[in-house]
Amino acid sequence: MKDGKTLMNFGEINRRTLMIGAATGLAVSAMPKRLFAQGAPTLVTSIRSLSNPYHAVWKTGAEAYAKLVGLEHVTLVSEGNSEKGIADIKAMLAKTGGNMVLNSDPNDTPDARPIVEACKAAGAYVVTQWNKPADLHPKDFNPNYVSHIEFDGISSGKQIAEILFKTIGGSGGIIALGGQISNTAAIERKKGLEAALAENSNIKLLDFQVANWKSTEAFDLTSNLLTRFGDEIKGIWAANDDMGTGALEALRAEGLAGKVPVVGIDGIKAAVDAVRTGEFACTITSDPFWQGGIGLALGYNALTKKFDPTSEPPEHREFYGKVVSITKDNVEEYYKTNVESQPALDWSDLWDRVTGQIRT
Amino acid sequence: MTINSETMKPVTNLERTSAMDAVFARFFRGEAARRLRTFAPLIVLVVLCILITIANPNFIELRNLIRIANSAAVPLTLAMGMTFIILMGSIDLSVEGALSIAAMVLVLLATNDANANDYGWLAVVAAIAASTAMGVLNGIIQTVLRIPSFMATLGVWFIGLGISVFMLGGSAIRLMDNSIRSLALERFLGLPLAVWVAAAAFLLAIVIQYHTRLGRHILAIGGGEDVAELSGVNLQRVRITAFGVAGFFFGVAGVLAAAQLGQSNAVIADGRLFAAVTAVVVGGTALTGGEGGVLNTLVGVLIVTVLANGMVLLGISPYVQQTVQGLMIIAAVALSLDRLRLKIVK
Amino acid sequence: MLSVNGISKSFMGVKALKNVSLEIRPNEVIGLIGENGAGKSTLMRTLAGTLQPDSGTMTLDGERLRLRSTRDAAVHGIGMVFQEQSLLLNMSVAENIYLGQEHQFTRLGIVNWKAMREAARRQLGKIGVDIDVTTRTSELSFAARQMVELAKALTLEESVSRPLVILLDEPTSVLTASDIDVLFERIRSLKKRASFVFVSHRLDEVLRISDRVYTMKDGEVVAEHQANQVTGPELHEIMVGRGLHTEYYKEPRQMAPRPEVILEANGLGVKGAFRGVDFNIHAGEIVGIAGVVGSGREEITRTLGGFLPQTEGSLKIRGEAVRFTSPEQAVRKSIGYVPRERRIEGLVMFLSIAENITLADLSSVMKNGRIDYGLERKLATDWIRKLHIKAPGPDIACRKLSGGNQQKVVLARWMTAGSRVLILDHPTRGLDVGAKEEVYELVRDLSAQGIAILLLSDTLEETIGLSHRVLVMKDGEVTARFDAAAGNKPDQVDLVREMV
Amino acid sequence: MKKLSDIFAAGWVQGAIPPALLVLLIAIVEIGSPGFLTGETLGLLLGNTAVLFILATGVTFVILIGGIDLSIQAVASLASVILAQLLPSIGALAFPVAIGAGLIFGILSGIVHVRLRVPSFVATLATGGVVAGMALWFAQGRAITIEEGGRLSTTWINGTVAGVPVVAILAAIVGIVSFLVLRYTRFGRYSLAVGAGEPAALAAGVNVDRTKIIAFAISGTLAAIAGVILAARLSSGSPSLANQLLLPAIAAVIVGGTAITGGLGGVARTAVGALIISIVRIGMTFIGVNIFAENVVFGAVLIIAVAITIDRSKIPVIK
Repeated sequence: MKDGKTLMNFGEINRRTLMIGAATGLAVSAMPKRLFAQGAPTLVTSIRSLSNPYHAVWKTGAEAYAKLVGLEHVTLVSEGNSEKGIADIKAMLAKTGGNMVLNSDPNDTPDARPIVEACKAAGAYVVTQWNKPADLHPKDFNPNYVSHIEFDGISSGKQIAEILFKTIGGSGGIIALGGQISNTAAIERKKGLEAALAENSNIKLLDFQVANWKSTEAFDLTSNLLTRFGDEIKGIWAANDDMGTGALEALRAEGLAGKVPVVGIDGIKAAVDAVRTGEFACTITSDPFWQGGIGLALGYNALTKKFDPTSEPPEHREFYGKVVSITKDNVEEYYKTNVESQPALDWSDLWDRVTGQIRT
Repeated sequence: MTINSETMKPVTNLERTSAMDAVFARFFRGEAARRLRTFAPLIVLVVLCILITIANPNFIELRNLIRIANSAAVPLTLAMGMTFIILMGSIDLSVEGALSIAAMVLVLLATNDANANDYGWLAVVAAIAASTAMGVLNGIIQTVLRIPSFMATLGVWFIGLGISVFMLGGSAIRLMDNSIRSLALERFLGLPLAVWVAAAAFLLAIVIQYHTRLGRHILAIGGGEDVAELSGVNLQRVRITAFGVAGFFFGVAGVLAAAQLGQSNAVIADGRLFAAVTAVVVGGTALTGGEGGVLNTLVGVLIVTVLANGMVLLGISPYVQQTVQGLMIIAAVALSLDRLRLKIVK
Repeated sequence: MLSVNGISKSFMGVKALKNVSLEIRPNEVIGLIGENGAGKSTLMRTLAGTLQPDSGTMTLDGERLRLRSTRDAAVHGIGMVFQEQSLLLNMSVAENIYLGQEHQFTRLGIVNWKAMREAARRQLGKIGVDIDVTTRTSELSFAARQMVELAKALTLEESVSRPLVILLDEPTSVLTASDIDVLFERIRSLKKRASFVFVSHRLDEVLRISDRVYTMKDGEVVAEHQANQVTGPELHEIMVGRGLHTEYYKEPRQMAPRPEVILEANGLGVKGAFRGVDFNIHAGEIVGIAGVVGSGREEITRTLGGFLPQTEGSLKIRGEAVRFTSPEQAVRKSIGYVPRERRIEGLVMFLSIAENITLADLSSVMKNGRIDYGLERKLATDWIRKLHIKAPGPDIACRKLSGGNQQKVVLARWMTAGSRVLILDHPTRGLDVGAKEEVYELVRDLSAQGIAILLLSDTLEETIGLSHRVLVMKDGEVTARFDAAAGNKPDQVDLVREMV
Repeated sequence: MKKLSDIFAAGWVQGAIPPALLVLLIAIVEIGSPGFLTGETLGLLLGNTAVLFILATGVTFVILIGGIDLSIQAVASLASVILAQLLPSIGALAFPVAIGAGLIFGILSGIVHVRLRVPSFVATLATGGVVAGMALWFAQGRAITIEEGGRLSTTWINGTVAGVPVVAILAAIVGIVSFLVLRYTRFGRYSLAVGAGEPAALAAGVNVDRTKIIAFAISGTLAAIAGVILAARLSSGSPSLANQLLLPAIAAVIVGGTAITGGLGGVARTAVGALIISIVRIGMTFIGVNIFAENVVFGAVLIIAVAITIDRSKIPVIK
């Protein structure tokens, strides 16, 4: 069969030429001017994504610190893809020649090792938060691996569980929503819940379900659990606020918002609002704004020889940070200082939120 | 003269009757089998419901059925849009992008806790319009640049997601417009309004598929693009319109999702794509196009929703839920596929 | 009156139409003949609006006509029934008839299906066909589909005030003789309301139905005749450029088969299709099977090809009992299947000639465990030369070849695979006279090489002409056997008597 | 004009377009961020592309036969978990076990698809779910660190040979073997035939079912190899290790110019496609594209890249 080959091909060439032109234009227009001054280090924040409130606040904190010290700041996101997260960091290391400070929330526990190894090799200073393998230690990568910061998931999980138990009067059934199964924080927070349950024999855990940190999944799961247990559910424990708010909306759809208290972790705005209206019993925040700044501050001070990581005590190399619990009692104040206005932190005291060395 | 000379008069009528007989014989044989196949997804659904009820009678409670309807509202609306695309033999991977765009536009224009806008129901219109526009963009990219829909929509997915992350600045913004929230919170005849909206979307999809030219032309393209073109079907226009219609449904789903969750964040649509495709395929619509329809999809959505509900009701461990769901999908599809017709399975 | 004035069209530098002019007058059936590649299809597609000429003009009733799409053509009352079946198998008859014209039944965006079904029923009534308009077209026979196509083309009557021009591009190629009669009857009765352009490879048909005949050759109109003033052989000579062989089926080359039995079927049967079929084929023998649709002969070829597993009886290849559950097994036992659906089952259209030739058996071009591309090309080039396949080279995709050349590639594949049994399922379907002759020649060559051949054919004449023996089937059973030695061929009437 | 179109219609030009696009992209990044083109960054680029490429190569086999494999990320994660779990107890034997698991699940996907006649899209989506569940169960829901002792058998993967990362060499080996398999074996030829015209391949005696199952088996195996490499690079296994790699892998195949409908394309194209995807990703970091705009740019570049690379003359219908 012969057909309109000539015409078609001609069309294609035009289309192709057009596309190549467009590609060039697009790529070039996407290039902002390079601002990297020689000599000054680049501050780099590596987080999972910008699509969750927690990391969005983290980024604000990081930018606030960068502004404070007057340095260029770059945010990298892994979009939940470990390979991409690591590749981006390596690319930044190559680009800055190692003259950078990295504050990283590794996408997954395993990612920390290659990230730290790459920074060490390039001579960059790195602080990791939340996730690292148990056998990876800052002291083995002196001086570049400055610190690792975590928040005691077990105590957070336990703390919110206890507040929840108190709110529902010390007895009754609750349901729990956990984070992504393999995630360290999810596992620890669940342990905290279990510890609290062990101490409160009148509280019955009706079911533990996994909502992968997401409000949408929590929404569907909660409405299904409401069917299964109905009025038996007196309270909801969520391993983070996103899931907590999803559960809250499922309650609202049944007219149960405010009647069945919810607790969560992270202190996102929606949760703080819910605490104000009494729909949440409490939320706990690790203060991502502080986290965003402190990681960079530690690294920058080490890089500029303001302090020597190698001579710091172990509880400054791997430590638990301080968490703030937000309940009915302190929510108005927290709202004023942290939600309505940007908190004013200067990060000059590097160690003021250290609560102790990380358990091994 | 020897070429095909004599016409074989004696054969004429006889052969025709026998040919017709054969046609009828085949028709009826095929029909019976097809009828059974057509109802296979429905049978799967019924069996699933019965099994779950036996294990946990709470399942059949009115309250739970209402909850299932409520959980199915967003997936059903999404899957309606997806059905048209799959009927055409294309695929739309931009579901998550389109849905998050709609949810983003909605919360940013309606009363919210991030800016002072208060456009009320205009925001809903704008949200659906934005998502529809993305659908049209999909169609245009696919037809004008002649790129397989798989890639065109994959690209648009990233673009849509990027835009909504950018606009939301990464935070979750609360939807505070009470009239829009009432979609999720108010009830009419015992069912949340969201369910009525989804039902209306379903009816609209039925009308589009079975009662309009567009629906017919979508089916025609799925059945044979070249033939449809020769018959005077304007391929470009139908494709672009179909992607636009899909975008419209995604937009409605986005509005419902935001109303249900009371907020919008960029991950509001996470996991919706595969859920939608699964529902469409489990319902019996062929990925190759031309077979199936929105009625099938209704059953498919219910199967998937009931399964998720049932697994929680039965207290199946989160560790194995994924595995169970995978096995159930294989079983449902394997049972309902018309192997006779689908000689080639891709 | 539709007239075409000096149009030319070329593809990639090859002239497909050279300064072609013709006239289509009202109420007239125009025959258009020519070998494959003569430009008939290009001309038809130009008239139908799917191709635009490079130069030249078309006028309709004296007015300049520019057609950019089938839709344009439809607006001017030009409708086409395509060579390949152009119905959507996933839709009903009514939907197919009005595909692209639903607006007639649309009120406020809603299509009134009832009205459409009514209208479709009327359309089918006009051509005197009784088909349920809600039937899915996939359930219809080829003949019935052709009628639906005709009805579809005739729907233009309702929207166009002038008489229609209906283009029929080889509508008969997949029809049985009886269906052709029905079709011609319809055309004659419709002549009052429309003119037709009729393209076919079968010259006798063209002469039977047409008022005037245009003959094309190499992209040009080389002759115009009144149909009653010319004979088939005369047209053939103009078209092909040489005289018509009196011995069309190469009867003189029909050798007596060798004694060795290659294929032996005993009580062979498939539940619901055919049963108790006994026959054997000797080396070099051609056995034809005649029968109407539904007689079970199609299923026999599918069973031998490995597509349809036998449920009873036995099958032996060179004395070895076999039972196929897949075509692969059949191929391993040296059966080669030349399918009717050449474009779908015959060749992988997007692969090259070479790749298609070696598809069934790569071992001859494998060297040290890998495919030797040099060897493969050489093999393909040899076949191209030996079988006179018209192609620039072995790397050309098969979809670019004409039907006859494609069929040669299929045969070359089986010869490469060393097939001892060939199943020819309508081997000349859709081929023009010249290509048919070449295929017949090839069949005789294969027979001479000792290959056992089972033949199903479009016409009884071809079956009788080529075969050594003819089996007649009816309702799944063999009802008669005829000896068809050269010079002693059975009469068609006798076969027909056993078929019905 | 005609000559120009003839040139473009020529096969070799069609083949040369994706690499040309690759060069163009590298040039754009180099212009936007001088200093990009150094041995070190190129090594980084190759190393980072390796896992993506190996996954994409596996999918290429499946896409060539006209199917799709959505289970690769689950299979890769499972392999990483198996490796991390077994290294301490059985040492280097864990490698074949992990890769063997991929092979088995690949075959399983193939069998579900072929024997139960479930479309591959759904079949592999479902088997992916099953495999992900198994990985969770096998890892008891957590990431497993490969301890000091186990790392001895994985460090070689993270090394370099003459400045070239070992992972890149592994990827090259996988690529070359796959290329040879596709071009020089019966299976390779049958794959193309099945993808381009399944009924005709069947009628020609090709064992279509077996060809398909082999393609899925290869895809599973390569996914497992990718998972093992990933585990070695990250010194641990996790049931969510390879998440988010599925779509980039498929995108790499198609950006390289392999037709999603099957029958046209190959491993060399996939290599180019994977490099294009990598370059765009890393290039954005280098140029300093606004983090919020990254997804938008990536999406747009994907569309444009496909618009440039696909050979429309050989794809019958654009669906």
